Amino acid sequence: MAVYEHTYKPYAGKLTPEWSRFLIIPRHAYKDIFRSKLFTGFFALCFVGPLIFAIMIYLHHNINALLMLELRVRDLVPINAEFFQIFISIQGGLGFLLTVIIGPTLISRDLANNGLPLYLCRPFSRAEYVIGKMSVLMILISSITWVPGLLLFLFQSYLEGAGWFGNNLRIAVAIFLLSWVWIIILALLSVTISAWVKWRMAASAALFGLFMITNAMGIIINELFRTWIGSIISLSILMQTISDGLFGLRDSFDMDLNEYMIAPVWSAWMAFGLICALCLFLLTRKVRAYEVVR
Amino acid sequence: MDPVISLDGLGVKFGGRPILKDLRGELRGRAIGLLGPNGAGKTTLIHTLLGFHPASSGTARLFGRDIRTDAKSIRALVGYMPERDSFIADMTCVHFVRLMAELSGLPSDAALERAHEALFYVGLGEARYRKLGTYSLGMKQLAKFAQAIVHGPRLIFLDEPTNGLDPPARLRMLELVRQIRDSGHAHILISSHLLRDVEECCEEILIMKDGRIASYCNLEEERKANLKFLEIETRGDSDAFAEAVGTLGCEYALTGDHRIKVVMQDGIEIRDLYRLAASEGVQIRRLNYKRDSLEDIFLKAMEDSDGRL
Amino acid sequence: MSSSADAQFVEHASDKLPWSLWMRQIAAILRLEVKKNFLGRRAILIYLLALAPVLLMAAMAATAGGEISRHSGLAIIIFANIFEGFILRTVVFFGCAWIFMNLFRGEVVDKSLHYYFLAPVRREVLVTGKYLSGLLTSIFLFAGSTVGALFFFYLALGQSANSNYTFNGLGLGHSVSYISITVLACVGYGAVFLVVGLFFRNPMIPAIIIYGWEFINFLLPPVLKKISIIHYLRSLSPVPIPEGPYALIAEPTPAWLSVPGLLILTSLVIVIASLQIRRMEIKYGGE
Amino acid sequence: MSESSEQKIVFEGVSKFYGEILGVNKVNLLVAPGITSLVGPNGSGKTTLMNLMTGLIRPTRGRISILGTRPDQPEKLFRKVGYCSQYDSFPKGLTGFELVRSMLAVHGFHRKEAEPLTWKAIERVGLTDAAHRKVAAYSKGMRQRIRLAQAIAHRPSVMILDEPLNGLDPVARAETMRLFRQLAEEGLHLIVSSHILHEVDTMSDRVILLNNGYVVAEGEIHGVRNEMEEHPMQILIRCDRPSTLASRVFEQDSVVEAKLHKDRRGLFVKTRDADSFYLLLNRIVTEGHINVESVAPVDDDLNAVYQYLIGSRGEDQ
Repeated sequence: MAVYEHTYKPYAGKLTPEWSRFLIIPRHAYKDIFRSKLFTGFFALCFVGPLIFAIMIYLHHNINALLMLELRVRDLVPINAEFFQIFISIQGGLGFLLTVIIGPTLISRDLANNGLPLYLCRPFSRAEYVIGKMSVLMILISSITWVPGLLLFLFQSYLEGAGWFGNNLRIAVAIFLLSWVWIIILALLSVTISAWVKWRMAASAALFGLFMITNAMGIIINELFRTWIGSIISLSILMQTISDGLFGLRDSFDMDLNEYMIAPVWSAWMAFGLICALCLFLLTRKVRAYEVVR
Repeated sequence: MDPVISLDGLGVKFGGRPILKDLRGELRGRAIGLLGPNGAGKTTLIHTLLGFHPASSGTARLFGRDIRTDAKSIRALVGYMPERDSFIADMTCVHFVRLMAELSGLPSDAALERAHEALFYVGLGEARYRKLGTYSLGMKQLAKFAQAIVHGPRLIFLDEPTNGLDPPARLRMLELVRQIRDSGHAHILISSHLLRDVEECCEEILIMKDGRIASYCNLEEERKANLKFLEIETRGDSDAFAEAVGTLGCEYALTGDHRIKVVMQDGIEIRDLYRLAASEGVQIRRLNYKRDSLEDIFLKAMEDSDGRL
Repeated sequence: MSSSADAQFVEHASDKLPWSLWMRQIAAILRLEVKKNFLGRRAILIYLLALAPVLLMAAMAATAGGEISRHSGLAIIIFANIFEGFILRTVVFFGCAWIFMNLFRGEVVDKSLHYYFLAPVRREVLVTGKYLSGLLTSIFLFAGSTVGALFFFYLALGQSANSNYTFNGLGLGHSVSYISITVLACVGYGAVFLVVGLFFRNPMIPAIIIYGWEFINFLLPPVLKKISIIHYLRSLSPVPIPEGPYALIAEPTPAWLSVPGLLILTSLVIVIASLQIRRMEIKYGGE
Repeated sequence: MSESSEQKIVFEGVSKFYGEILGVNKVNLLVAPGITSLVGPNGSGKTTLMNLMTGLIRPTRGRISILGTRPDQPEKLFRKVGYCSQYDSFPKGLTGFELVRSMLAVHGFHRKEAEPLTWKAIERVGLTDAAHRKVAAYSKGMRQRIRLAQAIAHRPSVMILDEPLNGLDPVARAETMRLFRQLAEEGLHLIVSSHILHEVDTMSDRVILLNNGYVVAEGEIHGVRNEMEEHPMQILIRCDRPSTLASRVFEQDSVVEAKLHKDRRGLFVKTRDADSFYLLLNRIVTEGHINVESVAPVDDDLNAVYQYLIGSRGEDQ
């Protein structure tokens, strides 16, 4: 009989490349998140939109189908910049809901359980930690915004013919950039809130409230001072301004914005940059292995 | 060979207040006990070595790597068990330890293997499939310990590893530490308030006070240095026994009912005492050298460093 | 071991109700709690809330002053709307929710409630002390906020109109009413949220439900209307605001009824809180 | 109520369940003044027992009386009881001094009474220098001590202390134990829970052993040991030739077992007749084949009692 003694052994095997390690966090987070059937269902629903938009594009190019449904091309929504902008804003809205559901607990649970020293005592930096946490959201939201968006764009260019692709390349760029602006702002905001608000419900409410309150304040300021400053204070109007800028449209959502309320696009981008900087600053204050009490 | 930890004038300040002051020394022991009163800077020292706090002056090296420049590669070599309750929410223990291994760079499969190994090793049985939230304090300590060794580090920091453990769990923890020490694969630095725990598993002692090193010594050598005082507890006619000891030429003192302290003279052996006991019909119920116990070493270090106490 | 202080307490407790002891205890609780309410990290939110209407009115005064002063009649209605919609329904409601729910829930979250439970304090005294501290804080902040908003409103009305409206017209009376409504709102909402914070593990949801209830109040039949706080507060408003086309009109309750009504409701709620807290066990969850 | 129970802590058939989970079951206790230590594995019901005494939780069944007062009357109970709980948390933003003084104020003390009491308590736990620093900036040991100060400030006659030594450094441990002894000699009841058995051994007058919510033993430690007759005495003899010693000890019938120490430099001997064994040892050593380094009974302490009654299996594995 052989008896094997199980003693402490050092590890001598291979190591994973360092650049890829931040992906460990989303990988493990997904295991947890998709255990919830409700969430999985919701996530699946997020792909209904792309399907419907794909059908619309398809109908445009299929006379037989139109005949069968007794429709004419004229009756259909035209496929242009606005079409894709609507698509992205619907998907972006879903992305927001997604963020509200999973964003608040991302960092707060680690803080509440004092888990940060466990991450940071390993060859894993603060930046990797934050990027890892953000990528939980970034990957999910990407998969419902610009990824299907660009696929739709390619689908349309394939059906429409070569000329369309070249003429409308701006739309593709806009889809991609707008999605990323939206993704970054959602991920950063929710990770920041998560780092500062421990209580899950409060964090969700804060994220929700941030949009509501800034919007209300923005509108009030616009009305009172007859200015466009409010438009960049309101996160939702800010996003819309950037969206319009990217797609080359103007007040596309009929928000009844008066002429003076439309903020110049450069100011919107600046506000966006400021918000990101503020979030990063707040994050560095909170994401630490240890808090030093003086 | 490089020393495990070499301190080179290391100083750390928080908001201008110095916490660690000009620490110097080379630690080479397999198991090093880190002792000191509250606020002496023990935890700060560990955190600084892990790179959580920047050094404000001087530096330290672990296995020859500088903490200021090689923090990341140092962290690949160490395991850390924090003092406070630390875990990652809502996970089974295996999953938690595996995640920790992956963060240290182990591929997913190897991480799972090592996680089970580590948990087997610390003795968490079926409970490893349960969620950490349901764990008792002792089990959480074990899980924390498992995550500190899962990636096979060469140096393990244990901050108050026996804190809050009930007696059997404490014994098990100390046994594990001794096993790792004896395996020769890793060095261990243990910070603790329980002198007895440190005494049972450490070879070297680093005592800190007010952010300075008050004493650094080898426990075994310290103990050997002092083999003169004997403490004896007897049953029977102890006064007669004590007088008989006096006739040997040894100084003695009765320290209580049936307790005698004897200063051994050269040429006198323990056997001589037994001979007396046999002739007086006295039982020697307890007999041991009053060595410099760790407590004495500790108290001496506290006194030496500032004279008051 | 018994000190002289000990003996003194026993003597008090045995013969009659020890009012002076209770007063001292309430004062001690007040000192601790008011400090926490004002200086704690959680206070930042209520400062922001209290500041918001003042800033809003200040901004209005700074930019649109001239215009408003030309239509002072309209301005008064605008202010009444801002007062009800913004100050009362938003600032005071959420401010009180935050302050009063934190009185107990906050201490459970911080795991510090047992310090009070380990002192020889009647739990009723504890509830009273905590409630008063919340009241002090909320009234100071939100009545202050109302005063500030009014100040800038009058400033916006412009010099001439200002003195006219303020001193000769209804202005002074209106102001007094607005401030007293704010105070009453703190009293009423405070009591409600104190209890909510005691009963619910997660008070966010009941708070939202209450908000919803108060929000749809105008749709409710008159009987149901009476079980809400906003109804009584609205009845006191010096400038009636129409509730919109879908509202079911209920007779506004006269002041001599609505003020004591509110106070009775409040004391009822406080009694419930006292009963609840006598039965409360410290668990802090997750032990 | 009888005169004697006015001076004691009484548990009569007390059970506490959290839903279906057992806290403690059928506890009957009569605790006299002095230091009484609660010992047992984690989750054995020590904290539950303490929380029951202080009315933080209510018993499902049974009756508790603390020097004649029921725990559900906080306004009376806490005139005589101080509780240093295990919750390591504090009201926000206070200094150590403010914490103690303001809780005294909540007790109802006038300011001029409260201040000297506060200083006295802070002095007793040795925090005078740090009194005006924020509690949030205290180290773990200091937080432990300020909680202790808060519990003793109003001079209670019953002190309930849940792991009061946890996190204290060696010097503070010794000082705190000295303080406990001093309080016990003043006639206070001290109920202390601890995991560090050798400290419990030296400090307490009596021990209550808990396991799985049941009281499994109570009383004076060595008394408890002596009642466990079926366990023979175990003695460790450290010497240079333990195997030679082993062959000799079996001359005596009362020796039931001899076992080498792991490091082969000592021998564990189990005997039913310690007296005659020690006399035998005198003879063996005198003969001169063996050099003894030390002799000590192994299981005459709480550790052994714990091992026998609760076992080494500790927690739920």
